[in-house]
Amino acid sequence: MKRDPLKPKGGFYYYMQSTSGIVGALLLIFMVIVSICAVFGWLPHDPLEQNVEFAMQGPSTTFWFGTDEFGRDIFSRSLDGMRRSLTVSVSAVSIAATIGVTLGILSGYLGRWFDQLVVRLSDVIFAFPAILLALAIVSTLGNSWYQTSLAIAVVYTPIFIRVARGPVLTVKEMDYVKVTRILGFSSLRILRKHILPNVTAPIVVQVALSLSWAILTESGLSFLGLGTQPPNASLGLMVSEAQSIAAFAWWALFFPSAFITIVVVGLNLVGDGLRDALDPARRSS
Amino acid sequence: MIKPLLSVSGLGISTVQDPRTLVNSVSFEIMPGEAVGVVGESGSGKTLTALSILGLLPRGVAVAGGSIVFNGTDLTKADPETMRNLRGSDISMVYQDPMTALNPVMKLGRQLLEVIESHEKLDNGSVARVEAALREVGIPQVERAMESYPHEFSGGMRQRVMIAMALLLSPKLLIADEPTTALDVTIQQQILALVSEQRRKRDMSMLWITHDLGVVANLVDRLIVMYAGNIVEAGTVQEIFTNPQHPYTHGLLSSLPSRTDKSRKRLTSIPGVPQKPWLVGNTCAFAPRCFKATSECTASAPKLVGSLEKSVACFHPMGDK
Amino acid sequence: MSLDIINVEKRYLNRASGTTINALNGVSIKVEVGQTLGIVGESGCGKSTLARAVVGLEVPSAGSITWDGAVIDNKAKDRLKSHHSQVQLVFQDPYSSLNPRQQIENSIAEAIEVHGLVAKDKITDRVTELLVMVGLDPDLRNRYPHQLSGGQRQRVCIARALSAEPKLLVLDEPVSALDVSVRAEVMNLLIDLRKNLGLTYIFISHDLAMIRYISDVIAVMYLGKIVEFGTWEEIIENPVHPYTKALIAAMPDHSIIGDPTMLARTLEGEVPDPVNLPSGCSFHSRCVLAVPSCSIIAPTLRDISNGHLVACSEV
Amino acid sequence: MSFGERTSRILLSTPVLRIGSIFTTLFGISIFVFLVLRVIPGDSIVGAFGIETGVLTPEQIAQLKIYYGIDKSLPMQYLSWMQSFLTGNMGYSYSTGISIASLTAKALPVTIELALIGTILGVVMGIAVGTFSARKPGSIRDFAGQLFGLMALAVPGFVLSTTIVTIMANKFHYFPNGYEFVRLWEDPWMNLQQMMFPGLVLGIAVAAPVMRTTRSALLETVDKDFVRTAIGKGVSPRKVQTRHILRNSLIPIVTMTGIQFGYLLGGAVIVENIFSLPGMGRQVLYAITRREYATVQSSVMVFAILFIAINVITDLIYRKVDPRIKK
Repeated sequence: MKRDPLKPKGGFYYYMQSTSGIVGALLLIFMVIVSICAVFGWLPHDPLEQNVEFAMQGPSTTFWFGTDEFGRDIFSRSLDGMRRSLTVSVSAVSIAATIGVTLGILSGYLGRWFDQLVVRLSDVIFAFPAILLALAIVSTLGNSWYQTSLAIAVVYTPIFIRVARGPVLTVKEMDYVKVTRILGFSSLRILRKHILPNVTAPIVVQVALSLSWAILTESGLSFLGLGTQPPNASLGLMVSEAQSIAAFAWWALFFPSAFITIVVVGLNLVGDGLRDALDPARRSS
Repeated sequence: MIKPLLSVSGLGISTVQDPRTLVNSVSFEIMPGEAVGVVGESGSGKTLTALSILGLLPRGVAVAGGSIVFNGTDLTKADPETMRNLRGSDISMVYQDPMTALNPVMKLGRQLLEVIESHEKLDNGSVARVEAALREVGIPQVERAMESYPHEFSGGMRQRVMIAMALLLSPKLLIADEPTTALDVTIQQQILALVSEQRRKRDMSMLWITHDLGVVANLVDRLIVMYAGNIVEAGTVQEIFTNPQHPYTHGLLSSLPSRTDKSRKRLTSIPGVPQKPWLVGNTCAFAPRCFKATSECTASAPKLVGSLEKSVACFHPMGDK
Repeated sequence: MSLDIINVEKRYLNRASGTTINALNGVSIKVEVGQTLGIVGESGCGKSTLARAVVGLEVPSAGSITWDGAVIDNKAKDRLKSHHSQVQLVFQDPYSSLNPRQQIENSIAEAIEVHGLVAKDKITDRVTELLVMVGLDPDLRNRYPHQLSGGQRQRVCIARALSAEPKLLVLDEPVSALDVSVRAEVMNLLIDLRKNLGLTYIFISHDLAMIRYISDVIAVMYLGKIVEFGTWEEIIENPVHPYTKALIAAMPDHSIIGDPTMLARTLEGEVPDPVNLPSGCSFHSRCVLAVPSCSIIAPTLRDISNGHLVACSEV
Repeated sequence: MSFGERTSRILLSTPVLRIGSIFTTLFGISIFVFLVLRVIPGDSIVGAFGIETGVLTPEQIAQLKIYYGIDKSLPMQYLSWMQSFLTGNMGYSYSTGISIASLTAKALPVTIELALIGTILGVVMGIAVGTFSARKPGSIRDFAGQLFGLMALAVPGFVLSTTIVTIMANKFHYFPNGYEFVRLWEDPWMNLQQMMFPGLVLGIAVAAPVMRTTRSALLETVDKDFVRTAIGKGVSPRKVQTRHILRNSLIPIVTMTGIQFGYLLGGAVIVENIFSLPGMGRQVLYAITRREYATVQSSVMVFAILFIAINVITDLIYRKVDPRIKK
């Protein structure tokens, strides 16, 4: 089928022009497949099964990533841990993005006292280092996966408020939005048809970046013992547990660390790719 | 015979990647003490032509051919140090947007002193020299201005500072790239008056880039008309305004409302939109919009022929009145 | 039917510096239906603020603007709605006045749809009609703004304004952002539309040549006030106010060549800051005719002959 | 209007507004901290003892509530917390009975020193790598620089710290933190050795965003009109680079550094625990695991005040770097 030369090229076309975007997407697809395997239990070993007989074995054909001090399979545990990290991060970012973007757009569009209130509130939350605030909230909420998600969501909501509000303030002042007011359109229509489509780009980029931060925060919490609890597997917790044996069993430290790094790198690259693809200024005509 | 101060011949400018022609084989000369205007719409290549003289083309754009000879030196082949010595001393430039052309975090006095510092040694008299230059362009309270930052000045005042900076080392050639476009009409007139007064006093050559025919009508001696990267017509102001030969020049002049015309007759307009220079090919760039175009016009590109007083690149010029 | 602007003032509070900007300082003017009012002045004279107030984008701090007797302020929601369809604005910059993610067909059709101006199945035809009316090929309907030239975009903006079937069109520097060679076409289009549709125009520009070409009456603004008003012939041929004279003298003109006196300075200094308005006549600081009393008494507009108004005590 | 008048008017209005807004933010923070840590857990006696309230008799509970000051209404609780916080003792730690203020006085300097070392290392690395990358965009060195930035962003601090501790302690038998923590004024050399690795870990975390900001700011500034003006007046390339390009790029770099210094305080929680540094981060974590909410509450508040203070300092530097910001 021939492409209509007049039809503007979509974001996907520009995304595929970016090397970092493609590499990032591949890394991410890999991690998602890994998590799906864990969801359905397609793992070579039970991630919780202890077997002292096989403790602290190096990577082999049976135990691809080796075993830990209890003889648990690190490969299976890493996959399961990735699933947990992604579950928590995706839920946290979904909540944060939904609430943050809604508040941000409304506060940018409505202005006045509502804007003042929202901006002040987000300033308050901004004044805490992310992990510390998450830590404080988890310590009171509890540390099941949804409570952790909620804590991380609170931490990242203001970022979405800011990311959505800024462009709304700019777009609101554009002549094409003023025209819609002169033409007598309703606020709802102006928001939906003229403002929203023109502010999505930075929000989409932010989703990718926030996911990477959320994963780092979640694994940080688990590392400190305030996220996923033993004996369940979590990447941060696995690194924490590996501290004492890392000198003799490098694999126990290396593989979970590599998983975190790969997924964060992947998300950052995807963020870069999206930014390049969605920013009209970077699309050279 | 007097030798030209600046002689541009066959100058081509194009993008570096997937070469696209932006300026195509442009040739003109500027005599000592002469003021030449370059008129063209956006995308005609007038600004790039001006920037290429000082080697200030933006990233990704480069001279693709031809020569720019200034005082016997070919600037397209000059080494970086020669160019650096030339800039700001023998040739200086005033830019279009006075709001962005000055360093926002440097005091104005420093920015002017930097010109002297780059070409001579700073000494006790340097500050006095800069102050005198600022006074000459009509900056009030010069001592205070020296200590000010650009954002504390209006657009008109900043453009005066830019002119003071350009004239500081008495250049032989001043290049002005639409320096009044961003200004109000009354301020524009102040700047025009200032520049023409300074030019006469210093017997300096000038190259004035503009899209506004009205601005150069009383400012320059000769005019070059550019369209889609090509010179379509050149000649004295008198010739171009009273007897335009190229259909584009003719069309442009008759599309402008004039204040002496009491009848308010319908403006003649040029149909279509300006062509992109890289899409022109070996044809007359104006042919698609020209009422006189024939098959000849799309078969090959017309050459600029004629004298210094009057030359045109057209197969079917308008003819004398 | 007429547009009546009575003693309109507009002040903005600059929150960052805590200062008040005086954008409009008592503007009164009447535009009869079918007339074209040209408003000329330099940046900061308040001409764009006035334009936005006329279409209801700004609420005057004092005074009133009525169209056909109906007040334009954003409290009266219903009136505003009827007002919307009667008074439309075309902005200066055709690049920022079209939604980059909306096909031009939808840009033009939206108001017709929302206000139900024609039957649903007739909308496509109406859009075609509007595109033809502004001299655009109807095949361009599926394009996006970035695929059009500046002149084409401005035509789309005009078509969109016309889609609401306005009676009064406010044109805020409609050709300033366009290439010189396409300005004439758009100007001619505006003149044709005025004739064919019986429109009333407010044409705002800093370019006296354009104002002179299209206007019936011209108002000259300086620092938020009208300093001179009259028919176009009177203002251009027989200007009285020293500012109008300076403005005309400063206007570049290609029809006068090789005349170095054209480069004589006509006006010294710059426009004062609208935060601290000069006392008395706001032009006195730059005026060649100024006498001491000018800095004390603010002159009001007075009729010097057949509706030629001027605000100056020394002429 | 003259410059003088304008400046004086702004001087009158802006700082007053700014100080006012700082205090409203601090007030909001205190309420937020109070709500998160006092209301949500419902009953901090459960927390304090780690037992179900059912085990205690109602009289015991009532006594304990009076003891901890949580028998009063919420606003009263808030006021009594604020009173103790503002008068300086910040309340008492349940388990040790030491005033939280004296705990904080010991811990805070450690965290500030750590954050300062991390920021300095990070800014130096970040600007160096960013400049190195921006010199030739798209080249191999740019790729290497960007890869460094990406890895610094993606490798979590706790992974880096654990790796360093493992390698240093087990392969080189080097334990600068193995003994008692030594303060800077007691033995600067030992202190710096103890601070070096945690500082480096935090520095790498700071370096990543600083590097990215530096690179993009430099690339953006190169194309600015005033750079062309500088070249056009014959300024030497080296001076164009330093006076015009780098000087203007400093503005976003300063902003980014300020933000990162704040986030470092969060990173300190993790790093202090791994390297056994007795700073605020360890104090908070210790309090959380012991469920000493009063300590958590006051410590978190201290973090927030620190964060605001850094914002104010950044703002002051920012005004120095950019004359366009109204003083």
